[in-house]
Amino acid sequence: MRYLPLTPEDRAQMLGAIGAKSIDDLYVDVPRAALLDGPVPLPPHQSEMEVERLMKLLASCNIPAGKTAFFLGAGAYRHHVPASVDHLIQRSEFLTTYTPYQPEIAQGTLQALYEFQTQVAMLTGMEVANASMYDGSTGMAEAALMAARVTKRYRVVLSGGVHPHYVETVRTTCEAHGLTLVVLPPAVDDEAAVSAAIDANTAAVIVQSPNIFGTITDLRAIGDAAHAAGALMVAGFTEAMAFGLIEPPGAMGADIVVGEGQSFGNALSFGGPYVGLFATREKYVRQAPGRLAGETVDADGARGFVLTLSTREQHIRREKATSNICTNSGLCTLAWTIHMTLLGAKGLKHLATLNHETACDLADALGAVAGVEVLTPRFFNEFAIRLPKRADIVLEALLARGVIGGVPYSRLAPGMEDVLLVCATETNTDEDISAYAAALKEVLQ
Amino acid sequence: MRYLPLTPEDRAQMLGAIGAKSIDDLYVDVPRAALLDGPVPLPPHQSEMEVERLMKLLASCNIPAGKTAFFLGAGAYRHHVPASVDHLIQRSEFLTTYTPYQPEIAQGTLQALYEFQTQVAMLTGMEVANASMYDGSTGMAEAALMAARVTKRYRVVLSGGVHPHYVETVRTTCEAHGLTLVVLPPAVDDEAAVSAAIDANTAAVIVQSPNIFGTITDLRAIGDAAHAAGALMVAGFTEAMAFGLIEPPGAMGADIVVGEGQSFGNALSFGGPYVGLFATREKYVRQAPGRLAGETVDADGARGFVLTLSTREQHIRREKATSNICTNSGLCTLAWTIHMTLLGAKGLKHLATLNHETACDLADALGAVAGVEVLTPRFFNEFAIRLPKRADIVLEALLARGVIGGVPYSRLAPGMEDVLLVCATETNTDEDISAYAAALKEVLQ
Amino acid sequence: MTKTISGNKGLQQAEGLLFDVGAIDRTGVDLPATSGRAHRLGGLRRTAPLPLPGLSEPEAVRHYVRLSQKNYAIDLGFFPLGSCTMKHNPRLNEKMARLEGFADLHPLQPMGTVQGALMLMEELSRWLLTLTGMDAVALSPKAGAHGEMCGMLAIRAALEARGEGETRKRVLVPSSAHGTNPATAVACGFIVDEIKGDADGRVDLIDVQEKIGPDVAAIMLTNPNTCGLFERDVKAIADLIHEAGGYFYCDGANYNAIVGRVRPGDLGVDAMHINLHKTFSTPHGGGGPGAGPTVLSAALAPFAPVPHLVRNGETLTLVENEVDADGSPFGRMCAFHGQMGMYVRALTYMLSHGSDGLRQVAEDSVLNANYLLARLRGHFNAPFGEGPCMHEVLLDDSTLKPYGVETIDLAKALLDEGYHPMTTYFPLVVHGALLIEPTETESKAELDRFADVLIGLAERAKTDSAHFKSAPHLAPMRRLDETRAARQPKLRWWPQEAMKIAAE
Amino acid sequence: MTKTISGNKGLQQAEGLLFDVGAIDRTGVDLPATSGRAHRLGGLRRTAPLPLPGLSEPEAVRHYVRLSQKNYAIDLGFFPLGSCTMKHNPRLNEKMARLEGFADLHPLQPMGTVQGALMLMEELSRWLLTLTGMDAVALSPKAGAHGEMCGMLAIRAALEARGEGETRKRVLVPSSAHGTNPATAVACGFIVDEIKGDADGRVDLIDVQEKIGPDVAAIMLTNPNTCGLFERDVKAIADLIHEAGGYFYCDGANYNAIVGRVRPGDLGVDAMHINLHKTFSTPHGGGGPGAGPTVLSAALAPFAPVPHLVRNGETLTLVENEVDADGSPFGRMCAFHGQMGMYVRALTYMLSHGSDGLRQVAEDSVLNANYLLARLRGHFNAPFGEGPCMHEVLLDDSTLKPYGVETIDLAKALLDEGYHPMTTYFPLVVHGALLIEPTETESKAELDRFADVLIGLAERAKTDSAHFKSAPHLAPMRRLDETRAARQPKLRWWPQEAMKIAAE
Ligand SMILES: Cc1ncc(COP(=O)(O)O)c(C=O)c1O
Ligand SMILES: Cc1ncc(COP(=O)(O)O)c(C=O)c1O
Repeated sequence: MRYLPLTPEDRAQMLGAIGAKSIDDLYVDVPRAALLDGPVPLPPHQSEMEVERLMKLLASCNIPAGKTAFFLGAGAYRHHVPASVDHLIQRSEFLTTYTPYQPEIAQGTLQALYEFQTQVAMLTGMEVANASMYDGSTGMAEAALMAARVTKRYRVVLSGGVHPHYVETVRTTCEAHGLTLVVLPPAVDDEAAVSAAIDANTAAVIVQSPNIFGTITDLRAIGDAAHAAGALMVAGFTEAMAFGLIEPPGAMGADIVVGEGQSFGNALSFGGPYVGLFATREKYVRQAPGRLAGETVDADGARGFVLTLSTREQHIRREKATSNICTNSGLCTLAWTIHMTLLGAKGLKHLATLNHETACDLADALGAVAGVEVLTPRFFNEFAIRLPKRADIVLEALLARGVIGGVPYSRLAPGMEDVLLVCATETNTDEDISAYAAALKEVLQ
Repeated sequence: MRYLPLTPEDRAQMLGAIGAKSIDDLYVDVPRAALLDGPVPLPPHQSEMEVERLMKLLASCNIPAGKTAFFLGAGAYRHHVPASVDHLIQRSEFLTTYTPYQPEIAQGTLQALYEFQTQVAMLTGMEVANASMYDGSTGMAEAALMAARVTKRYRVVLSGGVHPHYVETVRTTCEAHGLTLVVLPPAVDDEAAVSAAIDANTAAVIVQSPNIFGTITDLRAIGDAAHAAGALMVAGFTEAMAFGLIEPPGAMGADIVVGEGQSFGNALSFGGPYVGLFATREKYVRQAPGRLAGETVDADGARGFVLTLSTREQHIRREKATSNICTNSGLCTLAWTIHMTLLGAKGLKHLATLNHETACDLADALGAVAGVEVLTPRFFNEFAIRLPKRADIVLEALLARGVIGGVPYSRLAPGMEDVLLVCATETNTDEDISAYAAALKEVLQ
Repeated sequence: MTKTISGNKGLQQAEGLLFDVGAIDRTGVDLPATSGRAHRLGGLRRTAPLPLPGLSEPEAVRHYVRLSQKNYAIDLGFFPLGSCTMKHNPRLNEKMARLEGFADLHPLQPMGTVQGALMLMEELSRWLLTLTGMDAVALSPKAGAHGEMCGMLAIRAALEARGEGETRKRVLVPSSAHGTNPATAVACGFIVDEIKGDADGRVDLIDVQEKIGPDVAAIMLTNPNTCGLFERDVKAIADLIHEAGGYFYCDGANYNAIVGRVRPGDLGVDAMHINLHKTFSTPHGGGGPGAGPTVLSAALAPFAPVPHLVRNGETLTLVENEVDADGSPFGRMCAFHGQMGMYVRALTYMLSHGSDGLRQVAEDSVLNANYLLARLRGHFNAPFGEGPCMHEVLLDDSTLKPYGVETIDLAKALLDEGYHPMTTYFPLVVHGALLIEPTETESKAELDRFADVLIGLAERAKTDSAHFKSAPHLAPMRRLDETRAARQPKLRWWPQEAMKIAAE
Repeated sequence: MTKTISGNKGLQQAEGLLFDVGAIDRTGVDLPATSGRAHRLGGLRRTAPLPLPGLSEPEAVRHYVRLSQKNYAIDLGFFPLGSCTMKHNPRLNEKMARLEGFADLHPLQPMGTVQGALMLMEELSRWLLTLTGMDAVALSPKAGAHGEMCGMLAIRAALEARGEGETRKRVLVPSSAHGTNPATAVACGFIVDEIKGDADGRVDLIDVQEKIGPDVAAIMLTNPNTCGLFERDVKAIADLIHEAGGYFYCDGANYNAIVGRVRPGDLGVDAMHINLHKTFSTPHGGGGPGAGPTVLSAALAPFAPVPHLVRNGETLTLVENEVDADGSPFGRMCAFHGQMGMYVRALTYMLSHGSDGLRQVAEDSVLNANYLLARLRGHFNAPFGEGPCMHEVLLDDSTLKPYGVETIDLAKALLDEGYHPMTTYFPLVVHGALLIEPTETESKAELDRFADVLIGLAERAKTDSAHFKSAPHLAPMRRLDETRAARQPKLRWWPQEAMKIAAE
């Protein structure tokens, strides 16, 4: 077996050194009845060539996004990732190392995390950020729990614009923890309703901007309402790239900012692994979940970085930890920070503008098709349209024409069968857009 | 431009420091009429995304070998290369460095070359090997020139089994140099004729085993004849993997062994870059072309490696150099040596056996088709068949059936229109072979 | 040591912070031109500063290559970090995960366009279920701790379905458990009750017997446990908990010691997460991402979260909404369907090894650990007696302490020797613990070299504690001040720092 | 320095030879089973020993990762190796070269199945011809020196076609030329006649005039030349050689200084190789592979070797045999069609830069060199006066020598400073030459840091020559004994070495 260095002679020699007759001597503590004598009924080992053949066969049973005119978003975005990103994250020293518990031989990872945290804080307009959560949805659940810890309250209000998968994830996690969730009915734009739902028991109000309908919202009023009631405003987002162009939540009163970072550096990969961005105000940092890299000095006084404030974490604090998270999205944060470094403010603004303009072109083109209504009043690179037919049926008809046209809202949550969520990024060409509009026209005729 | 770090401000500042008004001040020595004022008529710069789109479009206009039942050899072989090989050679420290002129900071490259040289010597059964030639064909030309230097004679005999491209390459290079070539007529097996062609003026006799027809030859008789006449025997080969299974030329009297190493570690890549293997006897090494890594010690007495015997080379010896070669196949040798290390003697023997058995299966299957004659008496993984029709026409008909069935000999050199060169490796499945036999039967009916 | 002008030390390159070397007017990307068309931002254009520095591609590549060289990694040497299972990460897995047909799939594409991905998930499930002998699997958890949560929420749902959600709140957790176990139990609304360990490094069966009762929801047991030992009484404990109406959660982080040799289902386990990044070799990437598929017994299967797969003849479908499910899903662990990139890698690993190879994986990991134990026993204290271990060797610093050398000092001395230290000070049940996990992908020669170094250091400790106290000397940095980092937390760079430097 | 037991020094791992660590019964591959069927080897089964050591994949990965870390590379830092053009190697190029549609193509597939590859070659040719203003291109040469041979063989063929093959044997080569130039001329059957340099670092026009004559076949001129200067008299020289009935071969290794700004065709060049691994960024890979497409003037175009492309409407065909060619090909440079993998990379690079970007490449390379020159002029001797340079700065060690420090010592001191040295002792026309080529992919900050270090070393040389003589101190090895290597050549490992060690 190519991955196992021991030869039969090695094994015999080592058993001898141990003083064991057979390998089973080392499994003496296993109840005899539970120790399998033969292999489980699964195929035997295969050569690399054979495995590759099989995996390629499976891969070929999918239609990759890039082979179609592709317009899906809804929390995962198809962007062009520079080739150097994937090259760099595959360096052995980054790929095959662990959480930087020994900082003297992990400065590569630690400095990259420190830079990542700073970049996330800058992008979201916040003071500090952690070293990542699993993804945007689990990060949002952590934000709700953190708000409860900070405020010592248990009521959490969620906007009806929050991605339904996120709502479900927050519900699953937080209700077990004893929080009460108030989820507003699905709405493209429910700013006023959100503010109205805040009361004196509210720990947090959770909004998303951009939200699942693509709507971007001026969060100041909601933030004021929350703060007036002693609650925190948790500002989520579906698409981190938006903040290259739109006002970041940190500039609009957010106390915790949380969302999906996949757009930078990370492939779609059918939904994971992704990278949850999590930022907050400095004063709340001791209640934050997850790892934090911080600056310090070594015995010679040289600047270096370590994981810090770990008394918040499970490996020190156990049942009193702020979260049970251990493994996070390490390598995805590295991809994120490399992509962000390649962009810089200049590249990011350009890229965000390109996304927005492409989405506007798409909205113009689809909005011009008879029977189609663009629902989202303000957006970044994604919006919802109302169709004169069921969205899932339209989608299938578009697929037959080589267009993957969006996500029916009803796939995410029951209801709104006629609403389709549509996204465009820098990867969409003018031809893609024309093809979509033409196909939609045909399908709706 | 993403690859250019200077900003417009940097440029202005630097011109200032230089004391130049404009960049053209630095091009003062260029005749004014030859200094272009505007860009040449080619497209402007493009984003990574756009370039990738274009290159993928070009790539999609080809049918890669892996998408068909594929049976081509004739000097380039489709083998499975372990994924770790390509990962390792892409490490920055190997990929983006130069010839190891500063050995203290190039031990990675140098040790790998020293190991490569040893592996090549072991595989071919020779005493020493150099650090590579461009490919097998140019290496063969260098071998002829080296033989002339060693023997101070100018007549070179080539077997009719030598790959016609190699013959042309040797002819082009060596005739300019003043050598006389005696090329025997194309023949599957011309052992006796080769021996007979050696005379007292012969510098070298060049044979190939495996040759272009796949024939493997016991070289001892030819070697004896050459040595009796004071000539060297240059033993070429088309497929380095053969020596995992067959007697190596070093054990059969070869003075120089030269051939194509692509089979180990290197992709087909439409013909290049490949890696020429070049091995010889220790006593001739000062007449050898190309770089040599050798062992030495550092100032502390520790073992290390350097490029050595460079007084043979163009950068020291100029017009008296043994060859004009400078850049060689560096990274391809690295891929070669990594693949060889992964195999080891055990893996190599197994792999070579698998190749041979697959080719035998193919020969059985094709030989059983009415009208087909297997011409090659002894072979490793490649053989020639005679068809009852023109080979190029049969090939087109096979292609229409999803089989790329071989190389018509007539593509390589005029004549033998009915001969097809056919190869099988470990990458061919039983289904491939059955598909080929079935298609051939159909085509020939 | 020779002082240099550049600050570099030969190949070791000094590298500043991104914020020192980058600038906001630099970029390493080119993009098609924007059109300047009318926007639809509704007045929300960014006004806040965006001080993100950029680098051209050559500069960026150099920045990260230089940083990378300050890291230790499995590919560089032995990494015996106990409990973390730092085994070789095959490159084939990386290559497969990057196939366009997997990497360029959106999670919400029409299901007809992703049948290959769903088949892969189905095949991965088949392997996991066959290997573990369990009834159902939730693939979506994103790491081990997330899998723990998945399992505990399934238990919670099962208890609620029985009407015992409010009465059964207590979860038994051994004192040797990994921190995620108690943290998870609490996160799921349970109360933790700690179980003592016995002198043999196993849970104290008597203590379990005493603590078990009608208010107990579950026991969370790690097996093989965090001392690297098999819980001999596992069946008895499973029976006890089942008799008492509770469930058996097994922390599967150490499953790599028994994969292919023992099926947790045969031990009475009700739920167990599997760290694909441990047993099944997906890379740790400096902290993640991982994947924590969680297998469930028949009792818990109906409560598995969405999404999950159903097959209808030739077609596979993901059930994504609770209302569409047959059972009673307890909810959803995350958006979308989990760590597809890790599924590809793990299945590639499984197919490569096959059932025979996976069995060998377990055996070699145990053999390697016992060989190291045999070599080290006379030189270090092994707190739990004479028996064989599983895949980990647990030692402590009691033989070093008399000379003034502690676990942390030994760890730092190992940095100079070119090794990543073992896990230190865990499990908590052993003072100054040294938990060594060699894994099956180390050769005998590497083990011998490591044993020689440890033995040599143990000797050296007797006469030269100063060497240990001031270590590391040869690592990229000297010992870092972690206390200062925590006392005066500085968690980011601020633009003012650049101004300060410029002003100086 | 702290002595370690392992021999490692922190992250710097000691690594033995493959032959020390591997063994013939180890392997890092799995393969389908063999069938044991009857063979067709005709008695030629191997009997010679096959002592090739193998390693399992984890061991092999570690072996090469450890070795890699003993190398310097562009990705690690500044690499100002003059004449070698160590510029950034974009990773997009690597990715494109690995597309299945390029990498998995056999050179002899039916041409209908490789039209995309042929289109790529056609497009690359178009870029090269438009940029250089030449008439034809032979893509197949495998590196610069091979391209020189291609050009000189074309000249030879043209002379033979004129019946002057036997009468024109002399080739003029400047004393500053790269060693490949005279070596190539001789390899092509010519006789080298050396041309002197002038006090300005250019060829001596008078000497050219004197040496030119009816027996001259060609002049081989490098432009910009190896002193990093543009040959001001290039047009006059071209006219001279053409009037005398000879040809102008231009060594294009330094074409990167003028790409997009000067077309060699406008200077009277008849043949020029282009090192794709210099101007067009394909990686040097520790010594290769490169690619040396050779552009030809109308006079030489008919003699271009096979294979070459012809377009017939929509279809592209490679003319592979001389008999099928329209012109009079002089022969074939190699099997198949040259370095396709490099073509993909080079075209990717060209498309990325575009005509504007390539122009900027030339200008920035020249600007960077002149900036360095401006910074270093007062501190080192610049042998060729006050004018601007092109893409390289040529200095010498004359200001260091009085203190006992020579070029090689400065080079070795730079290793400690974390730099790859400049090219040393080349061109030969300058004693103790230091040839610095920054390339366009270095930032001003990197240039400044390097200049600071060089200036600092120049200062240090005045008082501390011992530091230089014993350098390097911080590199993975101390100064290596090259004389010993050449005197007692040991070019391989022998199995006896293992036995010796075992016996000891
Ligand atoms: C015993 C044990 N349990 C649980 C975990 C948590 O797993 P993860 O890091 O994947 O969340 C770990 C990982 O370190 C572990 O070692
Ligand atoms: C001026 C000059 N000419 C020719 C060459 C030879 O090119 P190559 O190494 O590609 O054969 C070089 C390369 O070093 C060079 O610098």
